[in-house]
Amino acid sequence: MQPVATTFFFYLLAGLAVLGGVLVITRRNAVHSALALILTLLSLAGLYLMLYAPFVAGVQIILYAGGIMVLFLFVIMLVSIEKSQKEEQFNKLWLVGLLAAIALGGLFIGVYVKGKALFPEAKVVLEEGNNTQGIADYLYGHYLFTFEIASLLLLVAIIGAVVMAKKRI
Amino acid sequence: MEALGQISTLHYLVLAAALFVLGVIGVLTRRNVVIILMSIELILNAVNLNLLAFSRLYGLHGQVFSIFVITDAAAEAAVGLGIIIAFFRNKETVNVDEVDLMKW
Amino acid sequence: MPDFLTAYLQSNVTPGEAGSAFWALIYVLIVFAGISVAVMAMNWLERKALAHFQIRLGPMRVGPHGLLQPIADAIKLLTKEDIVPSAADKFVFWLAPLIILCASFTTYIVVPFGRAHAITDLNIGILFMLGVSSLSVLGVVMAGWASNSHYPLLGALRSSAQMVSYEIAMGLAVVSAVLMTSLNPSGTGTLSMIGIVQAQEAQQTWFVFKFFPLGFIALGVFAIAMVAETNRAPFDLPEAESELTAGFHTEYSGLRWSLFMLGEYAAMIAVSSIAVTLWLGGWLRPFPHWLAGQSWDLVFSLFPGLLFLGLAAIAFVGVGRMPKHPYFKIQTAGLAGFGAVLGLIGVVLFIPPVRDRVQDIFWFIAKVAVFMYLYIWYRATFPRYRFDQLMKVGWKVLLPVALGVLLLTAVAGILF
Amino acid sequence: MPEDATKYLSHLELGEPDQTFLDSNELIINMGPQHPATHGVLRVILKLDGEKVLGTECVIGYLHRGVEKIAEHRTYAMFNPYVDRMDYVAAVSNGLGYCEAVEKLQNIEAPPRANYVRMILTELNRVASHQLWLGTHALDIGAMTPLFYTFRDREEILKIFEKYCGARLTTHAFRIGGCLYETYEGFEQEVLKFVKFVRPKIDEYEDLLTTNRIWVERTRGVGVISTKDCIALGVTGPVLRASGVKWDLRKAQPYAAYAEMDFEVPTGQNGDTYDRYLVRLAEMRQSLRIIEQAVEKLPDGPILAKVPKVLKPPVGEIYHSIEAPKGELGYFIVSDGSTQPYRVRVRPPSFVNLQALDIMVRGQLVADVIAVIGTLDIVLGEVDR
Repeated sequence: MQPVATTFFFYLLAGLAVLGGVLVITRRNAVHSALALILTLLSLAGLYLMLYAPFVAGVQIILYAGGIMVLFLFVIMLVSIEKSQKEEQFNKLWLVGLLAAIALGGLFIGVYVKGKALFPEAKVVLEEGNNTQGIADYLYGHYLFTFEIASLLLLVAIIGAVVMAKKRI
Repeated sequence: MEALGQISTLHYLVLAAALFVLGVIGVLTRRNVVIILMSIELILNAVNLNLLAFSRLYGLHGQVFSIFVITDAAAEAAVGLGIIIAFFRNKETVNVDEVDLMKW
Repeated sequence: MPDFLTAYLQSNVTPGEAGSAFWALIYVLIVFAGISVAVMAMNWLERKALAHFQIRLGPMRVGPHGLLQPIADAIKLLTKEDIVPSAADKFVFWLAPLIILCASFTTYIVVPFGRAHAITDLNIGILFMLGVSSLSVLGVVMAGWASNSHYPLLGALRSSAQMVSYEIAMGLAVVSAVLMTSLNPSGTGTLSMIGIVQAQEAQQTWFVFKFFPLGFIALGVFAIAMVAETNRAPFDLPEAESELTAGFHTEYSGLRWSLFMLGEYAAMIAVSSIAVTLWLGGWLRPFPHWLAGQSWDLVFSLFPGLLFLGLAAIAFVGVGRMPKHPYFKIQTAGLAGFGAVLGLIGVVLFIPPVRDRVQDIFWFIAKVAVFMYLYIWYRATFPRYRFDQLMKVGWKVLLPVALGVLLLTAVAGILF
Repeated sequence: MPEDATKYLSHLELGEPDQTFLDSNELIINMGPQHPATHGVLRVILKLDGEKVLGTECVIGYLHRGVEKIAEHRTYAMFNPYVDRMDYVAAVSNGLGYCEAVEKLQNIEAPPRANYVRMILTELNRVASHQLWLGTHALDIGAMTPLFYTFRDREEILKIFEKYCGARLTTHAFRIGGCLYETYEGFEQEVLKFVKFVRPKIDEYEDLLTTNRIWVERTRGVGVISTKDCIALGVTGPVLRASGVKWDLRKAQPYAAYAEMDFEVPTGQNGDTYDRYLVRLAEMRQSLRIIEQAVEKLPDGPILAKVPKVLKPPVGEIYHSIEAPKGELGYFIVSDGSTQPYRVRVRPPSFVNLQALDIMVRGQLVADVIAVIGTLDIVLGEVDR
């Protein structure tokens, strides 16, 4: 399936993603921030589809938007947001942080422009139809050990989260 | 630079860089720890976008790796939010710059 | 544009695969309109069937046998005052029903009503469906939070916890079905909705009967989890009227409330169609191999027409039983007209080209209808679970069973 | 004060609820008086830890009509209809209790035929009351269907009432000294027909619920109350019997003609909601047995004893109690020798049973509060009077 109107969709989704990103870091209300982040995540999922990564896009929607963000919303509702909304939103060093981040961004762009020639021009043919299968082959073959470590990480995270969040153990 | 009409890897990289910078700004400037965590998610997503953009050039490894990144993000969110809850329960605040004691 | 039409009629792939944006758009419109109508019909059917379970008659006043009741309801809901609580977060309050609605309607993009009758075929079809339908949790949480009131918030927390935990069992059950698609010589499975049905066709069995009883148990797990996922009785805690008044949509009224209902019913149909696609052979007619052959094909292809003729006959029986009072004249005429329309549709469905074209859609919808009836049946039969019991069922019963089925399916797949 | 008496005291310190769910261990929620599941206008203030109930406080009085006070300004006969308005789903029992109390005070004997008719109607009323309880209780727990089944069958009882005395709900069927109306033509057959009709229906309710997994899980082990607590709180009726005490006033101190009847007192062992459900169902069956026997033995004779036109009971006081569907219904009447009672005090079973709510739901979940309020079978008209 050939993507239609690639250019249009790229700019649309990229615009939405950046807009969401900006809203995440500027909103006073944490719930609004979370919603903006969901917008970013969903438009990134769209971009992943355009990058011939449908499986990652599906995982992105199911895990990020449907799972992690629900967790975020839960926690935001548990901690009172009325109080924190009235407080100062940015810390005292915000100017330094902003400048440092912008410098970092400039560095990135500079590197990209200078190092553009290093990218191979020819794209590897990614079969969309076999995408899931290819990922599975890598996951259970080449990256099996990493995969197991990731599962261990998740287990540790589950236990850690329970220990942290429980009132009385 | 290529024409705007042709979407190249560079476009994706610039977008990823933009999201990354936004995330860094969020982490460095915000006080609300929940929003800081969300900014970290932004950073991770920027990394993912990078990985996927490169996977179009170098094969599926990038996609596999982005799945690991998502796993990592899930673990980080769970533990991070757990810490926030524990922290909020004791301090009644979610501001990072009030976390200035080693114990409470 | 006759070539356009003939090209369409001869194509045997979905418009999405064919890359035909025009037909894809038409399909989107048809599917979305069809789902909306199906939700209204389901609304009427549920009220009627539930009423008959409970020795009542249900709606009888608006139109013959209350047939126009959904329309009356819709008009009422649309014209109601749209109340937004003053303490609510207006934007989120406005957004929440839309998210639920979009999440449940978007899933229909990959639902295969037939080989050529799907909007498109994604190769991550089932993953897409699960993912997008899981987004409706966000709408629930947002609705509960934005209402800025205790009961909706509690309801939202409950229902999101419920939906998130049942998603796991649901996903594992789905994986075991997907695993079954890989049981072919090449050893590659598929996540595509159409591919899954084709795998069942190629393996000459519906997955519900595959490795009996493994497929059956997996379907059972899914069927229970999907009831919980859509917040329906006996898992309708978020809307437990006797405890939380109406759960997360307590503060909603009028049009927004109806959007929630539309989303809920659309989600019910969506998950039912997942179950049908994965285990009950999707659009395949019953016994495609046992009762194979031209003549059996013909017999089974007559079913849609016969069904509509039967419905028309029921309508005409109803006309005969209408009270012979001038007051009921319009109602009687209306029912007769309705019966005539049904009969006409039935006759049209006998025309051979139409017959061949709609067969798969008919079987798909018939199978989904069974699940929809089950939803009503559950609601009439079961009391409501308590929250801790619900969690216990999800985590301590369904999850281990789904895991076990998955393991055994893998073992059986290697052995046989 | 006994040592564990504090157990029965429910004191919530009601302060401002905390700002968030998280930092507070306690959340105070107001259930009612317009909550759909509190059966009328009961208001329960719940102190919760998450979903767990730490304590409850019932706020009653929203339906207070001063029934006891009204009695002081009415003659004995004039007060009779008022008692029907207390437990309006079991109005016949209320009337029976009051009439018998006054008869005792005045030393009148109701004729045997009147006693039998009274018994038939009271037992019919018990069945009706239990049916209403079952339907609403099941609805609270989420089962919609039994409500319609029980109401269909309750309708038949109400029809008999209507035919007998013209009223369906607040019947005012009995008079002091017997019954005012002779039974109508075909009364016995109709009652027997009803008994025959309703027996399989009770089995039908059981089919719907008794072995229903979810029903059992929702009710078994929920709202347990021990025998000791029951007695300490004065809980009576099916709630007491479900806790294992074989105490039924119809057996313990027979009134009307119950001494001549052969029936059993069903009891439970665990004192949980499920046992109370079973006990009430068994009681419906026993009631049907009593009705059958009573119709069979229905004697001939006058239905109303000779009663003076104006009742002036001798100075004194009387306490008479009967077994109403919900428990012991007692009337304490003080007479100063005039035509009006000096004081009437009602011991309503719902009011006393409602006290048990607190210890029944402590440590349980919010959803169980609903189930327990349902299983106590309270009628707010009787609680508030």
